[in-house]
Amino acid sequence: MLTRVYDNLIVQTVCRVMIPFIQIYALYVIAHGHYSPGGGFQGGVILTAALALIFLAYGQGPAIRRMNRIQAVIFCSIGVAIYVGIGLYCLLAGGNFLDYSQLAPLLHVSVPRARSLGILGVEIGVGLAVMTAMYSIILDIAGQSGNETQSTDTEPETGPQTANRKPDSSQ
Amino acid sequence: MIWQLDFLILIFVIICAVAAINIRDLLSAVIILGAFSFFMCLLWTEMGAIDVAFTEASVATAISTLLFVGAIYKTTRRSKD
Amino acid sequence: MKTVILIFVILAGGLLLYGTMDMPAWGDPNSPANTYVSPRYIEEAMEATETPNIVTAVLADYRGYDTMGETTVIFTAAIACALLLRGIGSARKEEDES
Amino acid sequence: MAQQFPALIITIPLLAALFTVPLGTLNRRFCYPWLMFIMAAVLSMAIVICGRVITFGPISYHMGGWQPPWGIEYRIDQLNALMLVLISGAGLLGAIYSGPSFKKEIDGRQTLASSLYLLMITGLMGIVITGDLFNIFVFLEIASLSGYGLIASGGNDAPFATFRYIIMGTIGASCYLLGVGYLYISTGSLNLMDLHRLLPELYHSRVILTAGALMLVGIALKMALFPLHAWLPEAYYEAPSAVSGVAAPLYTKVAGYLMIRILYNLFDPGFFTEVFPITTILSWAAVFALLIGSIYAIAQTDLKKMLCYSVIAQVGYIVLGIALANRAGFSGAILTIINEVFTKACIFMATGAIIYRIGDSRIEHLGHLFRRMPITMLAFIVGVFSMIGIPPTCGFFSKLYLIFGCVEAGQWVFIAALLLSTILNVVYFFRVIKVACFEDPQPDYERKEPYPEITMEEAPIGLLLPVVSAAAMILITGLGSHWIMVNLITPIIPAGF
Amino acid sequence: MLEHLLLQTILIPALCAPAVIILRRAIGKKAAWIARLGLLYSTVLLLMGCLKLAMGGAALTESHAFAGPAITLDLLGDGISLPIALIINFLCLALSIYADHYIDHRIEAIYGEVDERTAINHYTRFYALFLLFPTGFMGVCFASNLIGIYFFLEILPLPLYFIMAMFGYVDRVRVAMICLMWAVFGAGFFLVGSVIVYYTTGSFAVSSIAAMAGTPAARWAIAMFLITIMAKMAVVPFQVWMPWVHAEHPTCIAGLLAVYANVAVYVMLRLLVIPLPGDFQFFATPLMVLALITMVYGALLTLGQTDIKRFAACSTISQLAYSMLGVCSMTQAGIEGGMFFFLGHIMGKTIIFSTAGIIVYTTGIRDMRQLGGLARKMPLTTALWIIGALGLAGFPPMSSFPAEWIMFTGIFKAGLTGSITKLIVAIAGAAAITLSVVYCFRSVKIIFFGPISERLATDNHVKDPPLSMSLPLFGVAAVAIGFGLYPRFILDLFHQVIGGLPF
Amino acid sequence: MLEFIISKYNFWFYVILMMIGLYAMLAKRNLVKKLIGMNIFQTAIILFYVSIGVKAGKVHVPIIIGGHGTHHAIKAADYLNPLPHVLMLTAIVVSIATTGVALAVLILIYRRYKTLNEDEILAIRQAGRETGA
Repeated sequence: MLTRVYDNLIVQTVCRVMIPFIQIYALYVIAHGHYSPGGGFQGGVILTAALALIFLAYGQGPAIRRMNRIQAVIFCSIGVAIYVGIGLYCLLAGGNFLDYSQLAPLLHVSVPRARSLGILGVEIGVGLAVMTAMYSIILDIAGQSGNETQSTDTEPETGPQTANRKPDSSQ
Repeated sequence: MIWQLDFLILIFVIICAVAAINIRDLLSAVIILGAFSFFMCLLWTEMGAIDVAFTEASVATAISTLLFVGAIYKTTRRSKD
Repeated sequence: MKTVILIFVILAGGLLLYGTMDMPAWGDPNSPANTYVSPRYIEEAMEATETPNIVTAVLADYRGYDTMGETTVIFTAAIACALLLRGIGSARKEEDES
Repeated sequence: MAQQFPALIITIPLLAALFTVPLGTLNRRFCYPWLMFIMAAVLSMAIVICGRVITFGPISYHMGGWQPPWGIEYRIDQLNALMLVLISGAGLLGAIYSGPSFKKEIDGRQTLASSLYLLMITGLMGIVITGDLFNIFVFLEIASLSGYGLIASGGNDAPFATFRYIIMGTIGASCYLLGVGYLYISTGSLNLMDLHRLLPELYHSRVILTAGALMLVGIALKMALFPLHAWLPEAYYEAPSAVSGVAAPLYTKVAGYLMIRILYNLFDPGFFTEVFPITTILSWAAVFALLIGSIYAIAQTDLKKMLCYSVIAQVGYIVLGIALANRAGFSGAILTIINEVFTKACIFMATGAIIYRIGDSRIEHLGHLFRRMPITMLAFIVGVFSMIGIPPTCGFFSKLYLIFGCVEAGQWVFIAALLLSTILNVVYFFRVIKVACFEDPQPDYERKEPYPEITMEEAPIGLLLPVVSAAAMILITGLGSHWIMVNLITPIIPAGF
Repeated sequence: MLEHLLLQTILIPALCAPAVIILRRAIGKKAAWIARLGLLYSTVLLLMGCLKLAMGGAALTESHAFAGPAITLDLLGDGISLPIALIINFLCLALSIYADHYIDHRIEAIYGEVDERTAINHYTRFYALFLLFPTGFMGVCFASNLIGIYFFLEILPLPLYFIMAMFGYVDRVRVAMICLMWAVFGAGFFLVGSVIVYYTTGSFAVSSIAAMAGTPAARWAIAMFLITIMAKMAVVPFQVWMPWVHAEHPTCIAGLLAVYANVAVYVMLRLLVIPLPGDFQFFATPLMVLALITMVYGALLTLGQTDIKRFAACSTISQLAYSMLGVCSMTQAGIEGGMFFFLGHIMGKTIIFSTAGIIVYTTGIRDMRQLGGLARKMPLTTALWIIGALGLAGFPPMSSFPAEWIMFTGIFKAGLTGSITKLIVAIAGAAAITLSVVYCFRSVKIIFFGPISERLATDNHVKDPPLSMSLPLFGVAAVAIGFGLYPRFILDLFHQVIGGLPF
Repeated sequence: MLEFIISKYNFWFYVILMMIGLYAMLAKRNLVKKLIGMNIFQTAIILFYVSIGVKAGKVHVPIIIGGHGTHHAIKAADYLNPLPHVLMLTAIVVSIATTGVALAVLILIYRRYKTLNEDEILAIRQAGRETGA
């Protein structure tokens, strides 16, 4: 469906050039969220955009090779777990849940700095979670599903694009 | 915040919204929805909510439209109303 | 049917418009929303969190719990889509393929 | 550590939901014991919290160490604690139930379903534990989204039913969010206790009136109160048994809890009875709900569909109790919530067990069921007694208090409606019992040849245990209703009743 | 042991019921002995309570937290409730012994040859359900607030429904449903009545009903309660369910069904006559007329029956009306007599119905016309039937004789001194007794004397039943005769309460 | 009068927008149209919230000027109210998540009924029920 345009060289080349920049910009958005508009969520979405671009330009196969559906969901859980884990660390260190000031002794910094770093930590978690979650949703909704008949198990990804997979694999 | 500009964008927003729900071709409707979101971003930037605008720009105009388009490709783009 | 819904919608809109009549004027800097809770964020955030972007400070620290919920919402949506559109547990097969 | 339980009780199921996916990727079979283990841990924490609240009074927990109203506050009084115990209790039952049920109905997708199940419990508990209006919205959405996913994974028509549910649920949540926005614009605060302090000065502002109305409409949509109920029967009917066995008891009751919070904790009780008499509308809607729900239930030929309509009727009971706005009515509403959680869990899960064995739940196919599945049916009958309000069960006491509430309010019509609905309950439930227990009764007392051989084929233990425990809980809460009244309900009756 | 005596009598059967079910695997049929021993224990308790009261003790009162601080379970054991509870409990005990063989027979008849395990399941299920009866009856007798009474009245139809639907006779499931619907219908009105009382007096206590005397609400409350009571007692407009239900249930609960219907007269006395004599006066005369109609109607119906169980069933309609007549007469003697007749009737009905059960058990025949000449083959059964028939007809050695005597003299005296209606009612009622005498003796003649049919004469199964069936009935007969010869014990106890009434 | 309109018109527009969304959700028979309506509906609410936070006059966006290391007194009146923005970030995420799940459900519906028109789906189901019974 969305994966028909495999042989569009221009699109693919542009994407290959663009994607690293998009990703760097996304990381900047995440990291610079303290000082400018942005943060984990926006950055994560831009990272998704990069992945989605692969998906759009090269088709589903290459995209899945970068990160498959299971990995996406697992990374998403890791992203949320980073957030919750920071909160829980604060709790175990003696403060309340998400009380970043408890990070200060660990990081040997002042309390406001610790809060700032705590915010950065959770933003990274959010970024990871949002990127992978959005990617997973896009794969599920826009991608070829091997599960047309709601069978109990997924068949391997089949369909017309299997023929196109070989040229892609050289990418 | 200039209220005339604000007013103008709001009018555009409304036009987009009405168009989005009235166009019979779903793909066009979704694209117009993207335009709607874009005008919304503009409005919010103008109101000073840059973070919200940034998010709306990245989510609604990009991801949301992508999801809609993907779903429409998988189903049908015809609509009776 | 559509007329009924239209009338209903117009009535609901009327109710909402009625509600807006007593609202503080748009952009009033002295409205309760702008004077009760949020000033403290603006005044204190920089000192307490060393984060100039107050939105980020509030988002991830003061109301960090909301943001955790928000991330969970996204996670939930991902899981729900996955549950509906793929048979998971077939991880091995998909790995073979990639 | 125990003072950190309010945070842990949310984060532990959440973390568990996150780890379910990797765990299930390793081996799908790990999910089921993991789910049960986590739910058991959550239940024990909920009980500890409840005990602490009963002994030491309400707990206030500040997220991130920020003072409310700047940070998010958890404020746990007896009502929250009770709801936590109920949710985690029903959650544990559902977790035990989910093993065989998921295996049969959505085999191959247990990992994601288990994860989603834990998220649903997280969301529901998050709604009841928090004292911040926006935070309620966030967790409402977690609960709703996981509910959509789980319900849509059910039978053939499930997706379409879910789609309607999504539309209505989103309107409901958005109305709620808008109401919160209206409150925020006129007060500047989002904290429930803080708003309770600020609001009385503004009672005559139209913004506040609209805000109250919007939030109530939103919640009424979420709880499927009478004119807004259309999405519910279909959605719960199509859901997998384990899901309907947890969603039916919990979602509407959590919405009922929210309604109590908004009517009597956010606003003063006097506001909705005098300044803005919405309770009158609510009580009439409730009366219609309980009559129309029962009548629709009679019209059904399918047991599960019938139960779905009885959910609508039961929502009527809860809302009626809340809207009566007096001590007895309020106690009755909370007792109904308690009773309904276990009753609905019991009968929905029993129905699920029947479907597991019989294949469907059309009433005419249930013959000889009492001999085929005696334990399930026994539990089912206990649940039915509780629905009807027959003495030793909790349903009797809740109905009794509702009637007191009507008396205190001087509403004789409501009493008549309650009694009528009781009779309707008897009609539709005993139809099932009749078929299940005494199918083809022999007209001849001299009958000599035995009945056709029917072997007992009880549901697997994973389905049976939750059903039986729910039935036991119905009896225990019934017999312990005095304790519940004294320790949990009396302290939270709003001042002004 | 005597501490919380009233609560014990309510709780012990309720606790025995699950014990029976749980222990059935371990001890099999012996589980029924748990029920019997429990009932024996509570009977002894009640007897001690009665004796204490008879020796001048004060009435027993207890209060137990029930559901929240607002609602308590108040119990009152006074001169009326204790002896009634004693007799009912004793009947339960006797029937629990009687039921042993009978229920085996029913299981065999209904479910055919079943394996041991299923048979024991059915058997213990019966006993577990059976035990709910004494719980409910004791509760109705002792509860002294309306919610308590409602609570126990609601419990009672349940064992009835299930026992009937599991072990009854023809078309038993439908009949059970009829019975249940009537009970729910009645209970609803009872609840409305209680709520009216609560609304006007602010309390559910029976003692506070008196506070609403003379108000218009009182009449409404009485009307509501009366609908319940009449539905339960099968007074004429509400009598439809009684012949069905009474004829088709297993006879081992027949006596209890008679109690189930008749205990309403006790409720009427407790809730209406004692607290609100003035307001009840308005209803008394129509009720007496209704009672009279029911008496005659029931008696005629009985005369027309050929089915041995329907015979007993229809006679119940007539007999129930006697006690109602007595209570509605609003005279001390009438009430005492009416209540005493209630006791005599339930004992007589237990005997006659259970004997009918024995006949069905041994011969398998329900049609009286096919029976006859059984006296030679079944002498003990014949004796039992005759004792029961004497009880129904109100003949001397039985307790119903002094009951009718006291009741009718009371009404007669009231009629002579005042209202002419009462005089007419008394005369008509006394005349109606002759009808019951006729049907009683006719039944004795048809069943036990005359020519014996070929089949019965040669059938070796037709003989006196095992002692476990007849002995408890003889026990009941002995008690009935004992009270007939020495009615003072009960009447004195009644008088402690009724003697204080302002008639 | 003009002042009144200027002080309120933003709220009115949000109401109009919301009603457009609500109408689409209830009256449109095509399920995708319903979803589009849902998006408009939610966006309208976000617009309302953002409007709450606006302060007239010369105020800054809620990012402290001078960035790191600023120590001059920060006046609340100089900056926009950040709280509604924070809330709305969450609301946007919720909105996209709901859309995602709804679209997934939509695909399932299409797989089963081969149409996205509500009336047609109802008709198919009715027919199925009659043949099934």
